[in-house]
Amino acid sequence: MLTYLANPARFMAFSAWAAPLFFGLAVIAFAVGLPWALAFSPADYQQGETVRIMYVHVPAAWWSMGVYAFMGVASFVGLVWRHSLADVAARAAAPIGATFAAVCLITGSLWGAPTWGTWWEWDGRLTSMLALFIIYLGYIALWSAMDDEEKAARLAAILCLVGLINLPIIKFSVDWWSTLHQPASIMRSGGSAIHPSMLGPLLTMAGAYLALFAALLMMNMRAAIFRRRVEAARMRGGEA
Amino acid sequence: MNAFVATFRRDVALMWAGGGALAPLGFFLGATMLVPLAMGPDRALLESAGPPLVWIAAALAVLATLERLFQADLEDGSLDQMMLSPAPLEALVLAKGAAMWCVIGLPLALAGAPAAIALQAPPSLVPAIVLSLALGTAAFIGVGLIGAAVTAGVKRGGVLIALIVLPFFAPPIIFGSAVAGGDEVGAALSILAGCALAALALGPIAAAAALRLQAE
Amino acid sequence: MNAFVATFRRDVALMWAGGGALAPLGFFLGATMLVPLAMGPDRALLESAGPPLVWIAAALAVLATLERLFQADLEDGSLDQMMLSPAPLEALVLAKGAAMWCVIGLPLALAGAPAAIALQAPPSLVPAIVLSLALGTAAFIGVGLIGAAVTAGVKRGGVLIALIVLPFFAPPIIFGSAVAGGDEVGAALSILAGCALAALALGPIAAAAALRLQAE
Amino acid sequence: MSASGPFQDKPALRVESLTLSRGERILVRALSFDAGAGEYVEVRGGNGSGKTTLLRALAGFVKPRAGKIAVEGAEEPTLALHYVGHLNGLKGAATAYAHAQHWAGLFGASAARRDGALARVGLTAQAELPVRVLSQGQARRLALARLVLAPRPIWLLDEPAAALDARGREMLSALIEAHRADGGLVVAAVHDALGPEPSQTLTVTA
Amino acid sequence: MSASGPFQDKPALRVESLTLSRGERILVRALSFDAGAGEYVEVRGGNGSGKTTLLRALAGFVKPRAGKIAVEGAEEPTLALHYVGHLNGLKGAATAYAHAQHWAGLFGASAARRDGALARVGLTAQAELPVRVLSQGQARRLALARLVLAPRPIWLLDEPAAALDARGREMLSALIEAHRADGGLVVAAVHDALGPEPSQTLTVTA
Ligand code: HEM
Ligand SMILES: Nc1ncnc2c1ncn2[C@@H]1O[C@H](COP(=O)(O)OP(=O)(O)OP(=O)(O)O)[C@@H](O)[C@H]1O
Ligand SMILES: Nc1ncnc2c1ncn2[C@@H]1O[C@H](COP(=O)(O)OP(=O)(O)OP(=O)(O)O)[C@@H](O)[C@H]1O
Ligand SMILES: [Mg+2]
Ligand SMILES: [Mg+2]
Repeated sequence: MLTYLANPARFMAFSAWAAPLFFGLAVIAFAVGLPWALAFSPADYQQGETVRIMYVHVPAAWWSMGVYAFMGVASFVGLVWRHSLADVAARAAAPIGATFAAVCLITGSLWGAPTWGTWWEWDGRLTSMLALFIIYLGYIALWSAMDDEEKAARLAAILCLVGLINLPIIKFSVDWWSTLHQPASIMRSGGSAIHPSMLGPLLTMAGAYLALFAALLMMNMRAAIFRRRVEAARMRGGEA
Repeated sequence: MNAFVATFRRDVALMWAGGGALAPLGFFLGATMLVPLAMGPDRALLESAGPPLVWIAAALAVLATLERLFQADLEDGSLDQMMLSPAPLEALVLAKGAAMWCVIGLPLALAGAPAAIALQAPPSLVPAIVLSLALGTAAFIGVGLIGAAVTAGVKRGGVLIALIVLPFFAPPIIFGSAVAGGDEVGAALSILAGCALAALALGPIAAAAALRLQAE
Repeated sequence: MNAFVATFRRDVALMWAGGGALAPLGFFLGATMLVPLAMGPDRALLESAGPPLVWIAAALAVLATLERLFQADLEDGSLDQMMLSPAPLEALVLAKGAAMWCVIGLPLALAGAPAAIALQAPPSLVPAIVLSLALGTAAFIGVGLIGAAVTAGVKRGGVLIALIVLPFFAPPIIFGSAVAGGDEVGAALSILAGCALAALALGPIAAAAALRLQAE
Repeated sequence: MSASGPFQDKPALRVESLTLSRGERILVRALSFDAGAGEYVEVRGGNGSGKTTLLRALAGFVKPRAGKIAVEGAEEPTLALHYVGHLNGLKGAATAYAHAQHWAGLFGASAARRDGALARVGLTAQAELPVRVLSQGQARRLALARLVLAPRPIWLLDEPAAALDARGREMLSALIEAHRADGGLVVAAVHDALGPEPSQTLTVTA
Repeated sequence: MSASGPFQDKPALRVESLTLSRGERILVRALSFDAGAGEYVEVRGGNGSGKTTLLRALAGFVKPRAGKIAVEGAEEPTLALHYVGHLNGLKGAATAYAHAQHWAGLFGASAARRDGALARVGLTAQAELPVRVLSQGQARRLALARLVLAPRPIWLLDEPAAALDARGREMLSALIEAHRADGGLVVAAVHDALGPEPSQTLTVTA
């Protein structure tokens, strides 16, 4: 599948129908997930209604890390096999991942105010998540600071791979430091510790974020490929 | 090995001549002057804010030197010559990092001793603070090599470097300040040593890969 | 006048392309992250240490850009051309300072607004804080021009500049923090304006004199 | 008719017993010469003999240790001259066109001249490239574009043909000839003859 | 007997249908050539035609867009060659002697060679000056000292005579002849003939 799509022409043909499809899926999943999460799921016996922020917060946290992992894979492929489509994919994913990270940070602090009594605390998880956000910003800034796209792609890929170290730190920060933040309750060895009535809307929202990511990623990639083609055509015109 | 030593020696000489050893002095004076100015004359506040200042000074001194570390080599053609050496580029990058540590990291770590005493840290903690600073600056430099190499082609990349390396400066700062605070000194020191080792192992490899691209 | 505008425009373009606009964001995020990390999670401490952070970030962002301001012009031969312009060198130096203020000082001042709010300054103080930062960065830059010109011939003069200009950064920082603290805002602002005016009047003259010597 | 032309003020350089030094070393000792409108003066000498130092002194950058340099027919000497030295005075991140634009402002040149200058030195195709990617010779041509861009009577050129190809050198020597015909004055430090017949040759031996 | 001499491994460059580009622009298209011990190859072409790009590709700095470059008789190509490009690779704050010392370490040269190199390029008197104050031609000579300092079979020279005076150019052509006699191989991009008779001439036209 991936090797098949690695050809830009085939990718363009595939994404021409896949991007709208994923977009549609995202819309449906949000249409189901949001009301379910915000209105029909039970309030928490401890946290009350504020628990509903979770359905926005947790998927954003998961996918901000997921997107970074995806960029890591794409960067590795771009660096080792010099595959330009992988470079395009990594670059196109970054702003989406940065947005997810921002959503996680913002909803996290909104949630923190009522439950912990503070917007922000320099605990391990919060700090490492902020670090992820800044790594995203640095990655994007590096891309835009250079005008030679090929070089920019390779350098950004190196940076992205180095930044992968942060992912396990985020994941395990709650276990390594005793902190304010909740330890893993859904994805942990020994089964999930969350009530099924909350798990349903949560997973739906996670699916919605994923579909949205896939749709936006393909749209960004298509735009980048179009821009490249136009530039190449202009260069060829300039030479003649 | 020869090439490593030659690179190390030249970089030490150049940084020294360029005022490298002034870094701790300058930043130290600057920080101990600026911060109280900005914070007002509250002694208690200063005393708790004090030890972290050395860490911030260390991070900033490393940051200030990073921008030109490889950019100068790229602009004057020295990088080409480094790539023609029998020594692997990784080793030469490590030599430059080692030189930077000797001229900037080590003096800063030593400056940590008077700083800690001036800010009335318990004397028994002073060796640990100096050691933590020595390890922390090594970690900063290891990570910084990557940032410097990746941005070597960008003019006035100083701010870009800051953005790129700061997230990686966080762990050493967190554990370093823990040492200054006196909690779980042993554990914090071994984590710092781990950070420094990891940064010094990874840094030269990633930086050398980036520099090979810069030379194109 | 034309030469002033031309120099201003080119410097704005070059600094912008070199990540100038990122400076406030980068340093700001950096400093606001580093300091609490180093100081540990003591909230009371942070809140009193907070507002001065904006000032320190501003001083450091200016400092970081100063090093290469004239050094680059000296190394690539642009300084020779500046001296052949019908406009006096002082005016061109001022143009470079103005460009720096627009690309670095102004965004930093604006970044002061959210920063002040985040650190729970009273909303009524926010305009005064932004204004004080705008004046303060102008003063920093005026003084900084001199430091940058005097050290233009020195490689890696970054630390040297810091040593030279930091004492002169003290007055704006003192009065600027007074504004953030809310005491005697009016008086502090007019003193800040005085500092900025004096620095911008003196800076270009002294800097131009130093640059004429550098070109020899 | 070489001394007629657009430079009504008839530029002239008068140098009297000029002594120049670098560090403790004296490079030029008691040099005197006069050069007027339409002249082309070649400065010769081995590596490190002091050609660059002499030109920089004529430009007013280096202060003489003794002696006098006078620029006649110009109120402000620095406004009467162009200096193209070993360093091109370029910024890698800016395009060639941005440089032309900047210099037009810096030296007070008209928009028409600005737009013609790049074509004159053969950089039309490179106008929108950042200077960083230009080849060595292209960068040199861009530095020479300053001469065309803002008309000034005295040109001080330090190895102006460095890195130029054969066509570039022809272009340069045509520029110099045209400048002389306009009543300008050219002083160039060279290792090889540039082409135009020098009206006098100064030899620097340190 | 040109192929005898200290380079027992008889260096040879084999270039096969090499294509090089900068940005989107193709500079060298399907170039093939062979050069062996004792040869002197001149690369010709106008400003911006791609000479520098070609030499940097031969040095291994620029990755070819297509085609192959093989260095025979050397295990590690980068250890078989010297590159002297437009940039001299010097640090202004260090002395000429400090540079020789640094390169001796970097390239693994003996102390005797290190001390002879500066004299060979005529910089004995300047050995203790910081490079910042050297004249343009003196700096170029210092860069050329690398060739003498560490013997390597392949020399890639990009306008090596830039800024050299007449004696400097003689010295350079003597260096090249001696290197050929030792069985070395020289590839030089030039605008003017350097002196030695080229065994082949490559013309780059982009
Ligand atoms: C700015 C503040 C916050 C940040 C940066 C943040 C970050 C994160 C991250 C990165 C995860 C994903 C962890 C993983 O998958 O292993 C996560 C999950 C989670 N967060 Fe937060 N969080 C913040 C505030 C909060 C607050 C205030 C609460 C509630 C009191 C909260 C509750 C949760 C829960 C319940 C999970 C799911 C844990 C699991 O089952 O894996 N977070 N958060
Ligand atoms: N501080 C110093 N001490 C001693 N000698 C110095 C000092 N500064 C410069 N020099 C010498 O002064 C001379 C400067 O020469 P200059 O650059 O004018 O030469 P040039 O004729 O232009 O040479 P080139 O043809 O190589 O460009 C050089 O020989 C240099 O070594
Ligand atoms: N990104 C880019 N886009 C378009 N053209 C480029 C780009 N980068 C470089 N070039 C062009 O590629 C060429 C590089 O040429 P190179 O430096 O190899 O020339 P050269 O033959 O060495 O010239 P010179 O004699 O002037 O040194 C130049 O014409 C330059 O303008
Ligand atoms: Mg000279
Ligand atoms: Mg070239």
